[in-house]
Amino acid sequence: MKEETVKLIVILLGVASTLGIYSILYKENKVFRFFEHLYLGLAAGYSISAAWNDILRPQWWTLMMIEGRWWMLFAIPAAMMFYMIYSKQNSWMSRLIFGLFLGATAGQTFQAFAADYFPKFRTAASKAVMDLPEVNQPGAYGLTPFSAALNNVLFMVILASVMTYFFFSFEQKGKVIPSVSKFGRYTLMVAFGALFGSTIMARMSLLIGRMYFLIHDFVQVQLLHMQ
Amino acid sequence: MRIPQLDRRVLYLLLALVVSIPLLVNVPLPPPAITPPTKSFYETIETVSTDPKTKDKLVIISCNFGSGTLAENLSQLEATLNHIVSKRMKFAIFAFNDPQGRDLGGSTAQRIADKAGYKYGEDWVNWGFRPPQGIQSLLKAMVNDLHGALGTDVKGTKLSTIPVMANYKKADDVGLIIEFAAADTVKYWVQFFQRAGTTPIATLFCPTSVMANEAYPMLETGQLQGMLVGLKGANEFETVMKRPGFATRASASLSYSHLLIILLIILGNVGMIQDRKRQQGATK
Amino acid sequence: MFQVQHGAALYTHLAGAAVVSVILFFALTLVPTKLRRPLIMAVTFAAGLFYALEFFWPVSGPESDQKNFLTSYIKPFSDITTVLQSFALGLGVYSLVSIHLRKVARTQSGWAYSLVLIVSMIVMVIAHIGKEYIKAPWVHQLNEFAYSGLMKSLDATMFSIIAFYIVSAAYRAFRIRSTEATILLVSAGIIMLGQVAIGQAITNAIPNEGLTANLRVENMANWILKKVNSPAIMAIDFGLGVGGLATALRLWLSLERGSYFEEEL
Amino acid sequence: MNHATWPARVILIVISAVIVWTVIAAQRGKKLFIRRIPGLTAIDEAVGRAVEMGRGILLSSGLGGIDVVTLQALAICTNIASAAARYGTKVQMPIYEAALLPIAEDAISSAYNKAGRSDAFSSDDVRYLSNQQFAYAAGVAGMIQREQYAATFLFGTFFAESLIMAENANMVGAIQVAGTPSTTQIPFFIASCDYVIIGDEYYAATAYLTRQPTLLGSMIGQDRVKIAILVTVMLGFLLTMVKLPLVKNLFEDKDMPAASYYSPAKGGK
Repeated sequence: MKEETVKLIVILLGVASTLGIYSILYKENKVFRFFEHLYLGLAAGYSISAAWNDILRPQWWTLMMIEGRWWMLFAIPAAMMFYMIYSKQNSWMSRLIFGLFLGATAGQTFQAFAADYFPKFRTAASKAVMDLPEVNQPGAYGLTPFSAALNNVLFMVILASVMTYFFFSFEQKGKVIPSVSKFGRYTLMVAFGALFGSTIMARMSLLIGRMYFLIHDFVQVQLLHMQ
Repeated sequence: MRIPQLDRRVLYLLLALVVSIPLLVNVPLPPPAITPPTKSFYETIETVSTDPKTKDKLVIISCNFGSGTLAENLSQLEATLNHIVSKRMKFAIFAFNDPQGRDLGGSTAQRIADKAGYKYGEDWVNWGFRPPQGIQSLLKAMVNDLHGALGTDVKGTKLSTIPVMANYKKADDVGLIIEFAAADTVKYWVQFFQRAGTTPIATLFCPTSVMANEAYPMLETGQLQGMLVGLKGANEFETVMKRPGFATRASASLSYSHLLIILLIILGNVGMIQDRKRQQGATK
Repeated sequence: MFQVQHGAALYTHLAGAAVVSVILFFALTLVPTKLRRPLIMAVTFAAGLFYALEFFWPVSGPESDQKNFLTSYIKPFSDITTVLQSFALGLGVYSLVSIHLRKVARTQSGWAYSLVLIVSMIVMVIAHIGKEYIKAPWVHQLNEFAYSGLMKSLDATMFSIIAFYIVSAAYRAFRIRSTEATILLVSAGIIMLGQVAIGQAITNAIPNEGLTANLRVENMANWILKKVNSPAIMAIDFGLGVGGLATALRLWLSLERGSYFEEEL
Repeated sequence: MNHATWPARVILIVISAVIVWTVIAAQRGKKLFIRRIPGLTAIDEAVGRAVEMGRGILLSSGLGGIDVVTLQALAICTNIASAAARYGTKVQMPIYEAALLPIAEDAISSAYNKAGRSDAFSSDDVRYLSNQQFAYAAGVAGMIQREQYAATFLFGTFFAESLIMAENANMVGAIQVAGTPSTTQIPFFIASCDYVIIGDEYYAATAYLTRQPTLLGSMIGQDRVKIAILVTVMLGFLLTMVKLPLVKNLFEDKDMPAASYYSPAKGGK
């Protein structure tokens, strides 16, 4: 097959699968079902290939068979334990290997917690109301020392009220706590609205990418031979 | 006039039209405002590329995205690489989240490098893809020994024999990390690499716009020095550099699709209020 | 004992390891019921302890290369866990294939789709693993069709379909029904306007300096994202972080109770 | 932070000790209180609706591997499954990560056992779909459209596919409850689900549903830690006002000489 023919088929397959998947927007139908199953099959095949190409071959097979680290063979009985789940008497052995994974994940949490949250604690704890470094920074349009301090106070207020909203160990009664936590809930809604609004852009960008493929790569280049 | 509630299929059709038309014909659009993250992104590259301490160091271009987020990440990558090569900085392509990142990053870099007269192996290198599962330990190992930890480049050549890598052996030889990502992969650089050497390495982030939200606090904490937010950031960056590209064209589609959504929300609310009034009228 | 071997010696060592594996595996099946749970607990604890100790144990060495007695084992250990996890993929593939093969064998309704699934899986495996070993052009072309033509487009299309769903979700949900819904709508609206050039144009007339700059829509959007969004998200994160740490501790120390953790083994 | 600093050692060990202590105290029978969490009562409501309508329930534990978040999701799903099994309603659970499949199968089948309906469990109902994000989403969307579930429960780690699943379920009129620690996806769940469990309500969910002492104890411990964090951060804020960077320094990446922890900040950064 010529290079161009391959390229043309690749584009045609791309167009077919794009339209096939989009057809679910109208309603569930046979074309979508076909592409859905095709997709699941390809994805399974891809996972198998990726597991071999990217992990098992370089990190296991090559080390064992070519570099001669014969003890890598012990990975097989260890991995076999996963499959013992299907044995009636010995399904407990699968828990042994899960235990290894659970333990390892749990053990890494200490470092992850320190690395993720300590900088955040640091930021929150060092919000200043005087001598604000950010006032003189480029990009701080119209930021006066007063408004910068106000922003930092607001930061603490929001942080505290949202955290209060998530305290579970006592009934949220009285005068202060319910209104603080209500304010927390409202600021959460502002945050979620903001997240929604800013995500729209990302999703539209994806659609633009796809439409560009249909319009440019397929219609303009392949059908109309425009460049 | 009574406004009916629209069927979801009508919404879908309207959206498809609004997105495609600006891609077919030129639709006028005002230039974007340059936001602070973009500004500091640009300024960080300026500083790193002129500061005598960092200008000869390596730039790591970490491409952790696939074809799914091509419109956003690729336009960011193109705009940024154009800037990096215009500063004559040496760079390395790297990927650890999606093998597609290695190919997309590699081919884009090749195209831009060819245009700029960069030679593979002398001015830039592609480290290739490493599986995400082992990335934490890999980055930890890379801190002291880039050559040993990474082994070979994408073509299987030992890094220690590639000329461009001769002077870049550990984290201290890296001047800038730029992460292009569809996920929060920048945290690995921040957690395990950025501050592991003697001086912190300037780190820039080019996320899809959705990932940007989680990254804003990192701009505040100083873990990130700048950020291009999605296609919008790329468009702003193209505007700053006065080099319009794909991002500029696509942002017309972007603008009008947002306008459509806002109109639809307004219509939906007006319709709802009308319905409510009518119901009240009926009960009277 | 653990020395690299080559040639014939490698194969005898591999055979030896295989024999030892079988014996060990068999020995495990003989572990009495009473000892099973403690064994699982011990393995879980040990695996966690490895990472915890590596993190907590004092380190020495030059500033940029601080390590303790466990640091150099981190990479091999994580490599091994990655390898083991890849082996588990077989469980999924087995589940998927057995469900669909059964459908095909019994020609249940929709069996043709199941056949499509199985065939496309096989094609992808041949193409994608094959391209690493077979140099013939047809393998390369098959991989182009299956991977670049179909898989990549399907991925990108499925991702982009969210754009349509986001419109219907916004249309339906953003109504001024309650205070909370209204807040959500206003905040989303400002961000949307502030993010695109056409929205920014609304307030382009306002100077971008001094106090009035605050009225520009992109500055409002930015203010919401930086000053309201960040502390709110940070507060959620603190709770999630502590919750995650607590769950990790319960798992690590086998404190967890409940059906899965208390069943007879 | 690659290795713990001295403050990190102390802080992490104290946090852990507080949590483990309350867990053990609760296991020994100490009475503990947690307040009502509104979103969680919705779970029973949704199961009830599915029973009334006589259609199935979809459970998804999201895109996580064997990790803390996903195991938590599995715990919630197990509870829902056993409630559903009691009323004889069918539960289906598509799985993303292969290694999770046997754990999930085990957990769901033991939930059926607990409800005394082990006969109703079919291992096809807990099935592996794909470990590719959007293939999984396409598969779930197809399942939802064909099976027309009455209720869907989405718990666990989610990314962009959250909206694909939630909107498709919305189309077929399912009542939906979702909960995720992936903060970025919460707005989409709010837009298309009936009830959303936010933030660490996620970790409170199983405690609230099962009233298990272990989990209640853990919740109380977590709450104490959170209060301590808030107080510490507030204290840091106040100390920063008088230019004492003590709290900030505790969370620095690198150890510093003991004396400099409470020395006044040097001017500027």
